[in-house]
Amino acid sequence: MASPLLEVKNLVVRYAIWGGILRHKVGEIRAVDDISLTIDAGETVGLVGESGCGKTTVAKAICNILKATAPGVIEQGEVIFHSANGPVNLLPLGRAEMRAHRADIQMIFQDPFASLNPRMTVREIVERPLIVHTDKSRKARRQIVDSLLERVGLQPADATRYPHEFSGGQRQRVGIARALSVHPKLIIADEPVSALDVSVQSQVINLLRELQSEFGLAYLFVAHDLSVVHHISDRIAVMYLGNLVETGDSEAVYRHPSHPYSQALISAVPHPVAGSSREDRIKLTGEIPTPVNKPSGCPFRTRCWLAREECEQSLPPLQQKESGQLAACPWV
Amino acid sequence: MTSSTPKTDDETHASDHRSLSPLQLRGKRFRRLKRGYYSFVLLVSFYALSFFLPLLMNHRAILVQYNGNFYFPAMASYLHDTFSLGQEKVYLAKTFDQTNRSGRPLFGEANYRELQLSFAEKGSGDFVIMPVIPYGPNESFLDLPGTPPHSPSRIHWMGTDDRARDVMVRLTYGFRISITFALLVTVVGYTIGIVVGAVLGYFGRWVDIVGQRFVEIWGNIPFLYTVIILASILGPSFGLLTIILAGFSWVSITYYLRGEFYREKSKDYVAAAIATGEGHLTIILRHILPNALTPIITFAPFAIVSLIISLVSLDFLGYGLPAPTPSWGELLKQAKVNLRVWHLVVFPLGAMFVTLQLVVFIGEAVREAFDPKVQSRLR
Amino acid sequence: MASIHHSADNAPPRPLLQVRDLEVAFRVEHGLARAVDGVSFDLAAGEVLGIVGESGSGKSVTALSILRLIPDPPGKISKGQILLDDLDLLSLTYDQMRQIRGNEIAMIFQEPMTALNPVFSIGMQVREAVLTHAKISKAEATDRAVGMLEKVGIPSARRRLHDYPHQFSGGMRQRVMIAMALVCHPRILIADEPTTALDVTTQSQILDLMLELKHHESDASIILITHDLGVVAETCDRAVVMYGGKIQEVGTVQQIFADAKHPYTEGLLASLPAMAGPRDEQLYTIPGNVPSIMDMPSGCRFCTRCEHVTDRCRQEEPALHEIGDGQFVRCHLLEPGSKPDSG
Amino acid sequence: MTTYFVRRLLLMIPTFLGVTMIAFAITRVVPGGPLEREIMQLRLGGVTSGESGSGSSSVFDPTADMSSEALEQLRKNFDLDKPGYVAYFLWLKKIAVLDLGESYLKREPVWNLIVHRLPISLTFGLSGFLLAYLISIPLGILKALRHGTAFDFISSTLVFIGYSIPGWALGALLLVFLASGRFYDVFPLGNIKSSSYDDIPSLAKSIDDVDNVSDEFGTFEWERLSFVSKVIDRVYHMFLPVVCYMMSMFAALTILTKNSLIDNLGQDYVRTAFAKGISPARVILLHTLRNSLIPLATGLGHAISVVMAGSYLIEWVFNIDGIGYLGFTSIQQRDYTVVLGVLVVNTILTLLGNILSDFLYAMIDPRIRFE
Repeated sequence: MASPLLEVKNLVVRYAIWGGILRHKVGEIRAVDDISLTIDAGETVGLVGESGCGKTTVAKAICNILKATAPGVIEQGEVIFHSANGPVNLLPLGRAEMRAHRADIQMIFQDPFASLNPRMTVREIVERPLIVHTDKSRKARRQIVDSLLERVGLQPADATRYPHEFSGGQRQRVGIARALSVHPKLIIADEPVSALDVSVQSQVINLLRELQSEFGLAYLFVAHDLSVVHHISDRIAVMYLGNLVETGDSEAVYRHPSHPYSQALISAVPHPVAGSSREDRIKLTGEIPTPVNKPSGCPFRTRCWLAREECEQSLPPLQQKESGQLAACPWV
Repeated sequence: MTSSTPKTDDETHASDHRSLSPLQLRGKRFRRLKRGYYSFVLLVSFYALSFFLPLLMNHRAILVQYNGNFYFPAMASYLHDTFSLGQEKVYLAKTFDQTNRSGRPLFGEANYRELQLSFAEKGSGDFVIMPVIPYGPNESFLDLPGTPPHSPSRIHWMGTDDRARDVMVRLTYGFRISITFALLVTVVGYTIGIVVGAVLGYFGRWVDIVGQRFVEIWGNIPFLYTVIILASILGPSFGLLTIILAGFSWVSITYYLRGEFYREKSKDYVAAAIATGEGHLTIILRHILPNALTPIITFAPFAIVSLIISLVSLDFLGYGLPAPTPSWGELLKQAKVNLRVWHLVVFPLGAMFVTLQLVVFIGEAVREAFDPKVQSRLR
Repeated sequence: MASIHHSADNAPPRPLLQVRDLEVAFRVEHGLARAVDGVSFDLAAGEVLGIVGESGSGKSVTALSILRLIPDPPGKISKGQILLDDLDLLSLTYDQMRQIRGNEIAMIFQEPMTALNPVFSIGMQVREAVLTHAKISKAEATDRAVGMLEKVGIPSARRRLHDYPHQFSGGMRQRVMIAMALVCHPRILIADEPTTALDVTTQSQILDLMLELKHHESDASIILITHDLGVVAETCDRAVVMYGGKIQEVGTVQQIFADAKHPYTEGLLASLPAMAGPRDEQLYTIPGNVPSIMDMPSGCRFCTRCEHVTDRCRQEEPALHEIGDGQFVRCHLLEPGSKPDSG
Repeated sequence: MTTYFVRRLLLMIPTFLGVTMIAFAITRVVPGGPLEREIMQLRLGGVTSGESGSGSSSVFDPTADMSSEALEQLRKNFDLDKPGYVAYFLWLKKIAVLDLGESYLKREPVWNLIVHRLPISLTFGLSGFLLAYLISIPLGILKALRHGTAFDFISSTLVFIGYSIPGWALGALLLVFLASGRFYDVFPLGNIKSSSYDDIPSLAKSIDDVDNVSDEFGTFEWERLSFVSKVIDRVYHMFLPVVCYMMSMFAALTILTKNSLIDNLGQDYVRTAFAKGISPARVILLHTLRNSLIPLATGLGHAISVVMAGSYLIEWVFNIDGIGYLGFTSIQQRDYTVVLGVLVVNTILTLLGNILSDFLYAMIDPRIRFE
C-alpha cells in the first residue's frame, strides 16, 4: 500500500447558532461529526453525499480555509499532512505557518463563475499562486502560465482574456491550471464537474485523470454524482448528515453498497440506458433532516427501512462488511 | 448551466475579439448612453474651462501694452493667488500712470476698464485686452444708478447682488468652487468609507459588531449642527468645510462597502485566494475591492449632487464658505431677505439646477451602464 | 416539412399537442439570437415526452413558448404553430390564452424556492390557482388545495396552509409547485428541469410522484425538460434531443438509448461515466464547447464538434428526416443514399 | 421576533449614549458657550449701569475682570467645575426623567419648547411624506409598467428635476413667484395659520366675516373661524411647504418604486403566477407589489428622521416655528440646553424610526418574521 499523504482523524466541525436578546450561543450545528479519512499519495478518494451533508465542509477544513470563510466555526480532530519535512497537523496552523503547505494542497471549486475573480485576466488568476509561493521572474511566470494553459487545453492567447469571455468548461480549465501552477501533491476538487454541461463534463474528468498520472497527484474528489465519483475514484467515502456511513474500495461500495443509505443513494441514480425503469428502485420516504434537527443516534434512521429502536440510542461504529468496505450499520 | 434562456447581457457575448475587462465593458456601455455621455463630456469641459476663468471673466486685463512693456495682470494674480507663483500679485495704478477723471493719480490697483478707455482716447498705440466679461467676482459696481441689488440689464445680464457684484460672474466662479468642493469631499469621504467598510466587511465578527456601533453613533450625529457649531467657532474655511463634510459623508459609503465585502467574501474566488495563501491586504485590495466598487461608482454622481446641495444649503444658512467667496447659496441667502429680488433666486437656482441636472444625467447613465435593467415584459 | 408523428404502431389518431416549425428569437445587444429555430414535435395524450439538451440548446425556451411565457421584449415567438387539439395557441387572444394556462396546460420550474412567491403562504398560492379557473367559493377552493397538497405528500396539509415557502425544504417546495400545477387537472404538465435543484434521493421521490399522479390522477401528458439523460431514460416514453436551437433527433426512449443515430446523441451517451462499464477507461469526449447562441455555425449546428463532419455539413443544414419507425434524425450522413462512416 | 426587537431596543442605548456624549462634549469644549454668554450679560449689565469697563480686553477674555468667586459660582451653575464625565452623568440623570433643562435665552423649560413645536414640524413633514408616497408609488408603478415609453420618458423629466432641486430651494422659488407679490401673491410667505383677518384667503372670507371672528375688542381670533374656513386657511398656509417636503422625497421614492418593481417583475415567481393564468393586473398589484414594498416600507420608518433632518431648511424658508427652526436658532444663539434637548428628541425619534422600519419590513416579508 502506498504511503499516506493526508490523514483526517476524528474531524469535527461545529457551527455555533447565535440567538436570543444578547446574541449568545444557543446551540450548535455539527456539520462534520467525527470523520476520519486517509488519502494516499497519487490516489483519488471520492467523497459523496447530498447537499448539506458536510462534504464541502470537510474539503474546506482540509485546506484550512474554513475558519477564514465561515464565522463561528469550531474544529476538532487532526488533519495530518505528510509533507516533505514529516507529518504536520494543519488544523491548528495560523495563516503564516499554513502558507508553507498551501502549495502542496490546492483546491478546485464547483462554480466556475464564482471561483475566478471577474476583474482579473486569466494570466493574473493563474500566476497568483506562483507569485505567492515562488520568486520566479515575470518572464519565467509567463512561460509557466502559457504552458499550463496549453496543458489544460486552452490557448496561450487566452491569458489576456477575462473569465466572462469563457464558457463554463473553459473556466473550469482555468481553475485547474491555477491549482496546478505550484505543483501540488494533493488537489481538493469540490464538485468540479457538477456545474458543467454533459458533453463538457467528460472532457474535464479525462483531463483530471491525465493530470493525475502525469504529475502524480492525489485527489479528494467531492461530488454528489455517484457515477462520476465511481469513475474517477480509487476509494469512496459516503457521508450523510455530517457522518461517514460507508467507506471502502470504489468498486466494492459501488457494486455492493452495505449501508442502507448508500444503497438508496446508488439506487436513486437514474441510468441513461434503454429499458431502465423506476420500478425496482429503493423508495425512500421522508425528507433529509436539516443539520439543525439532526436525529439522535443513527442520522439515517428516520428514512431507513431497517430502523429499529437501537438506532435511536447511539451512532453505530464503522464495521467491516463482507465485500470489504466499512459501513456504519449493524443490520446489513 | 441548465437554463437555456439566452443571456441578454452583452458581457457574456462580447462579439469583438479585443478583451475587455468588466469595467471597460461598462465604460463602453456608458459611452453608448448618449444623454449621460454627453452630459459627462460637457461637464468635464466646463470644469476644465473653469480653471481659465480668471482669463475669461475678470476685472483685470489679460494683456496690457504700456510704454513698450507687456503686462499680464490677470495671469499674474491668478498664478500668485492659486499657485503662489510669480512676484506680482496686482499691478498698481501708478504702473500705468493711470489717473482718475480729474487727472489726479489713481491709488491702489489699476482699473483696467478705465485704462482701456483712456488708452483708446489717447491713441498712443498702448492697448489693453480685457477678458470676454470684464468684471471680477468680488468687484462691487457702486457707481451703477440705483441701489443694489440691481436688476438684470444689458451690462450685467443677471443683475447684481446686494453689494453690487455681478451675479453672472459670481455664479460662474461659484460653479468651479462647488464642483471642486464636491469632488474633494467625495474623494476624501470615499477613502474613509472604503477603508472602514472594507475592514468591517472583511474581518466581520467582533470587529464588525463593535465597528458598526461606532459607525451608527457617528451616523446619528446631526451633521448640520456639528458643521454650524464647528464652523462658527473655528471660522468657516474651504478646508474646514471639506473635512467636516467628508467626515460625515463616509458613513453611507461604509454600509455599501461593508455589504459588498460580506457578499464577495463568501464567493469562491476569495476562498481560492485564501487557499493560495494570499495575505489579508492582498485579498482586500487586489481580489475583493475591484469587485466591490460597483455600487460605489454608481452612487458617486448622486453623492456629488447631494454634496453640492449641502454646500449651497450651508451657504444659504450662512455657515458655508467664508465671505467674499462667490457662492450660489450666498446669493440665495440675500434673496431670502427680500424675495421680490427675483433674479437672486432664479439665476443661482438655475445654475445649480443645470449643473446638478448634468450630474444626474451622468449618474443615471452610470447606473444604467453598471446595472442594465433589462425590462422584459412577461404577460 | 415532414411532420413528425408518434410511433406508427400505437399512434393515436390525433396528437394532443402539435408544435410546428416554432421559432423564437431574442433581441440582444448585437443582434437577434434565434434560441429556437424550426422546432416541431407531437405530444400524444397520456405520453411522457422528454426534451433533452445542454445549456443553450433551446429546450427551456421551447417549453416556455408553449405557454407563451417568453418575456417580450426581448424575446419573441416569430414563427410557427402550437396546436392544442385544433386550437392554435399562438393565435389566441391574451384572455383566451389565460384560460389555457394552469387550466389546460400547467408548468413547474427548476428552482422551487424562487418560483414560489416568498411573501404569500402556500395555501394562498395553491388556492389562487384554483380560483383563477374555477367559479367556486374560497372555502371550496381551500378544500381542493388541501386535497391536492395531501396528494403530493405534504404531511398535515391543512395545518401547513399558512406556512410560507421558506419554511419548507427543497423537495417539499417542489411538491407544492406540483400541487399548484395539477390542482386544476390540466391535460399537459410541462416540467422544466423539475429536479435539477434537488438531491438525488429527493429527485427520485419527485419523479416517482409525477409519474404516479399522472397515472392515477389525471392521466395527463407530461413534457419533461432536462439535461439529465438518465432521468429521460427512465421516466419518458419518447425523447427529443436538442442542440443549438434545433431538434437533432427524435425517437422512443428505446430508440434513443439503445440505438441512437445522431452523432451528438451518440457522443452524449458515450461521454457519460457508464454505470456498468470499466472504471479505468478514458471517457469518450465530444471535442470543443457548446457554441454560444450568438455564433452558431452555419450548416449543421453540430459541425464544429462532430467527428464525422464533411464539407457538406459545414455548408448545408441537414433536414430532420425519418429513418424508420418514428425515429427522426437531422444528419446528412444518415440521409437515404449517403454512406455513413463507421462510428 | 420579539427577542429580535428587544435586542434592537437594547442596541438603541449605546447609540443614544454615544451620540449624546459626543454632542455634550462639543458643547463643553467650544468657546462662546453659555458661560461666556452669561458673563457677557453680567458685564453688559454692568456697563449700562454706568460702571467703567475695560472693553478692549474683554473681547479676548470675557472673564478677565470677574471676581473669581462669581466666576466659580457661574461655572457651578453649568456644572463646568466638575469633570466632563460627571457633568455628563448629571445631565443624563435629568434626561432620564425627561428634564431637558431650561433654555438660557428663553428662560423656559426646553421640554415645553419642544412639545410646543414638535406637532407643527410633524404635521408639515408627515403630510409631505404622505403626499410623496401617494404620488411616487403610483407613478413608480406606472413608470415600471411603461418602461421605455413616452410616458416613462416624460415623467422622468419630473424625476430629474426632483433630483436637482432640493425642497427648500423649490420653496424659495415658489415664494418668489407665488407669494412675494413680485409676480403673483397667491400664497402667504410663511406661518401655519393666519394671524389677522386680512391674511386669510378670500374663499374663507366669503364664509366668515370679520365681525364673527373677532372678539369684542375687534381682535382677530383664529379659533372663531368656521371649520371649513379653518381647513381652507390651513391648506392655504401649508400648501407650499408641504409641496417642498414632498419634492424632497419625490424623485428618490419614484425611482426606488420603479426599480424595485422592475427587479421583481423579472423574478421567477412572476413567471409562475403568469403560468397559473392569473391576470396581469393581479400579478403586478398583488404578487409583485407586495415584494416591491419591502424597500419602500423601510423608507417609511425613516420618515421621521428625514423629516427631522430636512426640516430646518424648509422651516427656515417658510418661517415655520417648528423644531428644526428651534434647533437652528438655538445653535446660532449657542443655547446649548435647547440644542441638546432637540438632539435628544431627534435621536430617539430617529432610532425608533429605524426600529419601525425593521418592524414594517418584518410585517411584509415573512422570511424575516420567522427568523
